Amino acid sequence: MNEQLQMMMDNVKQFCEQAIKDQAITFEREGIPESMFQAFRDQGFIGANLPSSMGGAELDRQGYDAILFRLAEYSPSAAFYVYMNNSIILPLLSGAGMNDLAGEVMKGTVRIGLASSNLLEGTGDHDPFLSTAVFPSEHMIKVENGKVLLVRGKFQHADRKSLGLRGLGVGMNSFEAEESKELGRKESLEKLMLGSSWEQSAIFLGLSKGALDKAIEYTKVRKTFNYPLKDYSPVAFRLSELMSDLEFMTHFLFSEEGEQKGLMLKARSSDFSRKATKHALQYHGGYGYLEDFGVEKFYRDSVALSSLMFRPEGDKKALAESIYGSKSGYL
Amino acid sequence: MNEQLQMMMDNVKQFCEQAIKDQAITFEREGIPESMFQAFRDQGFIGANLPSSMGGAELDRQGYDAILFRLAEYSPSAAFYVYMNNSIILPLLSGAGMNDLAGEVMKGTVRIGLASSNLLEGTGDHDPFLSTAVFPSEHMIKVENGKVLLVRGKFQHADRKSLGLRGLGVGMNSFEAEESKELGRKESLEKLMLGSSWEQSAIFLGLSKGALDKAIEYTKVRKTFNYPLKDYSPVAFRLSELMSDLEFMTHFLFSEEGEQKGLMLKARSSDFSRKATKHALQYHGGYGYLEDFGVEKFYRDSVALSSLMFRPEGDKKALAESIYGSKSGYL
Amino acid sequence: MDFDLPADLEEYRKQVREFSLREFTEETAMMHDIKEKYPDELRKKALESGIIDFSNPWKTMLGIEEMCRVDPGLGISATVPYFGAEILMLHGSDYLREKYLSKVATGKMMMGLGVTEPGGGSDVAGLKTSAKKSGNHYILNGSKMFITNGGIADFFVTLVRTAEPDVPSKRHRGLSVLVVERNFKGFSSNKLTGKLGVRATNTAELIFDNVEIPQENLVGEEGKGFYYVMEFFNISRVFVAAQSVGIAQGALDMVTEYLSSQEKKGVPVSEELKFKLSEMATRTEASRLLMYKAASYLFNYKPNPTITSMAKGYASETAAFCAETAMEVTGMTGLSTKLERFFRDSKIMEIWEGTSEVEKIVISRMMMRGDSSE
Amino acid sequence: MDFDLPADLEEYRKQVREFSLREFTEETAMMHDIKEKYPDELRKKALESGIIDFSNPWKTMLGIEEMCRVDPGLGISATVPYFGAEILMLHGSDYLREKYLSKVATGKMMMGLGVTEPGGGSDVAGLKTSAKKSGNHYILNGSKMFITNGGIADFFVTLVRTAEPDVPSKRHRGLSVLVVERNFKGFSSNKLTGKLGVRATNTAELIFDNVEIPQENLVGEEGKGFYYVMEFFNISRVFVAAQSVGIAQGALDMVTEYLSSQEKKGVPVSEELKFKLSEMATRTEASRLLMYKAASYLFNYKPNPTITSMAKGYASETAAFCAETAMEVTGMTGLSTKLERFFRDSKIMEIWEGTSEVEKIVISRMMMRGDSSE
Repeated sequence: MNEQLQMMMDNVKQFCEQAIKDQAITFEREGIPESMFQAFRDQGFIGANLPSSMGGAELDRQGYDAILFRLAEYSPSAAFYVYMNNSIILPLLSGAGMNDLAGEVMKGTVRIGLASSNLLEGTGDHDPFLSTAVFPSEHMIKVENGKVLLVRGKFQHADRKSLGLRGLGVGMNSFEAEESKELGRKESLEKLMLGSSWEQSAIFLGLSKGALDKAIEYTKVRKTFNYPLKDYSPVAFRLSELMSDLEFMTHFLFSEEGEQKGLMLKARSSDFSRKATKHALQYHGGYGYLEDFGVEKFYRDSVALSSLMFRPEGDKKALAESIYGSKSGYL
Repeated sequence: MNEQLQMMMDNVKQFCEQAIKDQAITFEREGIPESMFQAFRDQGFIGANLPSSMGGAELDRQGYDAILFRLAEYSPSAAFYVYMNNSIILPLLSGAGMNDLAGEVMKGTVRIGLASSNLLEGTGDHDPFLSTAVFPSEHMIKVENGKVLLVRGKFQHADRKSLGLRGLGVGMNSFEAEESKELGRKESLEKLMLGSSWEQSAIFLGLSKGALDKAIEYTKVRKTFNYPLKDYSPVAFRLSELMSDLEFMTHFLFSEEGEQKGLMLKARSSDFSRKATKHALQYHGGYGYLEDFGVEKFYRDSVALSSLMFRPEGDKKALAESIYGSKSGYL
Repeated sequence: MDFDLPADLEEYRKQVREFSLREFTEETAMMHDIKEKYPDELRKKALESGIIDFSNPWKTMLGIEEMCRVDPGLGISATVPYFGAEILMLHGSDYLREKYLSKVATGKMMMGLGVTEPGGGSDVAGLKTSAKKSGNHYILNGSKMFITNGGIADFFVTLVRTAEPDVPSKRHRGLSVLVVERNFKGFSSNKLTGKLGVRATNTAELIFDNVEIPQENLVGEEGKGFYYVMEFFNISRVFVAAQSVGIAQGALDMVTEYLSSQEKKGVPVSEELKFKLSEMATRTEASRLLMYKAASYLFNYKPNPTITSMAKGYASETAAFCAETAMEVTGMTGLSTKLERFFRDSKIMEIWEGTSEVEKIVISRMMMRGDSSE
Repeated sequence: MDFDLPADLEEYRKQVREFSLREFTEETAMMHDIKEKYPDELRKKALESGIIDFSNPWKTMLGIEEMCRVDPGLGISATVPYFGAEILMLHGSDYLREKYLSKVATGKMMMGLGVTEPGGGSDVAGLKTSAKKSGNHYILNGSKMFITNGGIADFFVTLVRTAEPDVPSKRHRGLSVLVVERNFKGFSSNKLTGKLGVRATNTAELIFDNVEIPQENLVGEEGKGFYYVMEFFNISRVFVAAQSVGIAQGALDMVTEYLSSQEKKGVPVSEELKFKLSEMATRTEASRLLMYKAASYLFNYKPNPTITSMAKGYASETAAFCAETAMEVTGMTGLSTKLERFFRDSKIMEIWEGTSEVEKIVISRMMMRGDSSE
């Protein structure tokens, strides 16, 4: 990791320690507050990767991913919020020539939800559908009949807490549409999703690090049968193995480039995040099962994000085809 | 990978394609022939990492590991032979001031066996013991009463084929000692073993690549139920995942440094090599079970090398302690 | 060797299945999950309908499995009011059995088991709650953590320290079991909220502040509490295995249904997903067989701790595996249906009643001692 | 529900165990492994001693398990001369049963099964060996690959194509089973050497060059061969499960012994290694239960392909898992003892008689069709 990137990592960490760490549990319970969205803008997270013509900071891929990685360590919801604005919503608006609205989003005066359920392989074109519901918000991007639509209307927030990304109010929210505008074909959105493998990997790896760090700390202090958990070989060895895998993938994230490599990392970091967070929870014992201890959210989010960002069939097929150099894995 | 390293990789590959590929099966059946050991010397593999004062080529760590990695792709026995001379035997001789003998080893006029069974955690100080038996050879390095001894005498080759490293005649060979000389304390040898985590990783990763490449090629041509195996998602996806993990670790091998990181890579590449070679064999079906197809040797060698080079307890404990920064994993 | 259940148990299984499908509607399940509310009405209904029959352990086990298959949170809630009863049954005096146990069986009371302490987890012998003898009473001080039914049960079969161990390293000596009523003075409980899963079940911390316990509420003999509790875990682990098998089967049902309906719609289903279905099915079947075998030893009064720990350990890992794999296979569909609740519910199986790690310790100890699963 | 074997089978198991421990010495096992030599003397001894009793499938299964537990290569060799017999038993004419099968049972002949072809693997219906009718003979041309007993059996129950499928996509039609004798003109075999494991077993390629087969050597009806072979695999897979359980148990025995002796010597055994022991033991137990269940359906004439495939698939993966884990746990000790042979032997379990992949296809197909393991 070069010096500049390291500095970026340090800065975002400092912000997270001060502004997110103690509030992360509130994010989960009540959603990320509006003030926090303003803070993301003030920190330059929103638009970090975008051209200066759009008011962006023109960070390179690795610099942008450093932000996502760090945010995910503390709050995967926060990381996903920045990702969905920078990598999906703003480019869509800009592509459709809606620069004014894009400007509002950059400023934080307008916030736009994403109907996640039908973005990728989802079958749910029904209503209510799984969506983020960033309140207060009157806009929603969804897919209908092969088109990406920007819909304006009213949210009806779901009662039910979603599995993951609770900070963004993801759930079976209803949306009463009043007007809608086409932003492009579905393919343009798919291209954005598929073109951001590195970013998605950054989120998977960051949240894994968040969970594993917690497990390392907890196993230092928690005793059972008179010894701290870390003294037991199955605990210490398993966590060491997970930390090692995380190290390889994180190094890859911050020193390699390319479409195939991004796809490789996305496929494996998504699987890895489920495994790592599961172990991290397990080593917390009963306490891991309680929201208060801040580790179960990583477990939930890893699975939810795997469903939201990773197409278990499509992405693995794309990866296989890039490795074989021909059609494969389609049966 | 920088240009110089890439060139090294290409050169060794060329050598392997010309000199090893078609003979690798003969290595397994009859042992690596003497002419091949001469070729290793002529290629500069022997002594690659050693100072010029010893007649070495002073390659950096990554350059040396590129040789081991490539050799292991074609013949793990060949890779281990170069490793055991460069990283263990020659430094031991040199440390004991036996520069003349070291010179003979460099020239290939003397070859020395390693009594593997008691080098690390092995319990076997009995005779016959598991050892390499590089014929013709009259020397053997073994551990006795906490000392490293260079023993001169006669080998009695074991009937039984060993699980792994058949190219080096590893097996329960007998050795009739005539004279012996102390090369140092056992600790000096342990230090060499433990200090070569990166080299050991290079061998694990190289042999994994050898096996996986074979599986990729085989699944392209072998058909079942009218389709090539690669068209089936479980085959294509699993191999893609393994290729991805290999990519992360190989990138790490050739771009990171440090003791802890070396230990991480050794622990995980050793586990990985067993998994990768097992899948590679499986996708060859019944043919994979036959020596002729050149894939079962990777499966055997991965397990044999894990036992020979990796201390499942000691090394994982060392890794855990480096991660926790304190005693851990000892229960 | 015979792998079929007797016809009456097969019939019973069918009845529970029907009851669960009828009563555990998605609306009910979701509401209790969202509100973290114990479904007392379902407990009563199950008892009144005769579905719950604690007198036959085979029925208890099959009932748990079938109910958890439809909804783990509701299923556990409906079957857990009796939790800890075996200790009273096996070691309680006639007085205690009459005063407490008989009322649980008829649904007039609910009970709970107080073993785990804050920071204690699986290390039972390290507990700190103390009961000091004072006249014909014990004075109880301390607290208990993660107690199922903690906020709603009428009394708790509670493990406490009544004496220091005679040998310091033998910490399991000097422990006793007392029956502690909720309405005893000095007793209080704090409901734990924000659980990842099984949110319909009630979980609380118990606090004992100089609670006076009449001497006759001692269960069995003083100093034997540790053994009573370990004996109980050897029983209850089979029921946790049943919860786990139910969850695994429920996830498997949903994936089978999902993939079949995809195929019916003409959406090709990849071999990759079919293989995952096969792995789920195989592990679920293996878990069920281990559970049956453990039960057939246990319910015939020849418990085998090795096979019991195998059943609990393997089935709980299988529950988590199946729920997670189901999420992976169904993607967005799983995320927006009850499957995500199964996923959240499943994880506790590997933690409560002895973590997976504890089961492995038991198994290896027995194996190295020469005991096996036969 | 009953998990105990009848006393006579328990007694039989003990006898086989004693026989194997006595006859399968390490020296014998190692020699046959090194030389890739079939242990014909052991085959005879086993038959003469009455240990091998093909008339009772439970005994066959338990015998395979116990023999493979001591040495897989020798164990399979001693029990495999009968391989393919069920096809003759179920579908052969009186003439064929008398001429061939009766001589196998008495040890006067050995038989083999010729199904797999070069490049064919699990794709049985794609076979290319053809038998053309010519008068009262079939003229056989083609070859078979990986044939167990291929170099030593006296005759082979062989699947061949006697007619093109009536519908091109129904490749499994038009196949028939013929009995082919080694001494028929035009028959030849090439022994395959350099196998990774089970090197005591004999494996060969068979080559048919215009071999004349008398019409009466047709087994059952023409065109039904595919069904006969699939039916057979449903039987033989249970026996492969038994081989696998034996290997897993053998590896488990060695690890238990190794860790216990370490402890006795005062060498501390880490929890990590104990956990691995527990996992091996649990998976072995689960495999055995799946095998028993598959057997109890099959041997009662109500075969259940789902549970059979689960048993074979899971047990074979467990054999490979246990052998590999044993190597990991014992390190240098494993490398220099018979454990390394178990490791090499184990891998074939996941490949022959239907690869693990094929088992998964069977299971998912049955599941999605609504059939289960019950």
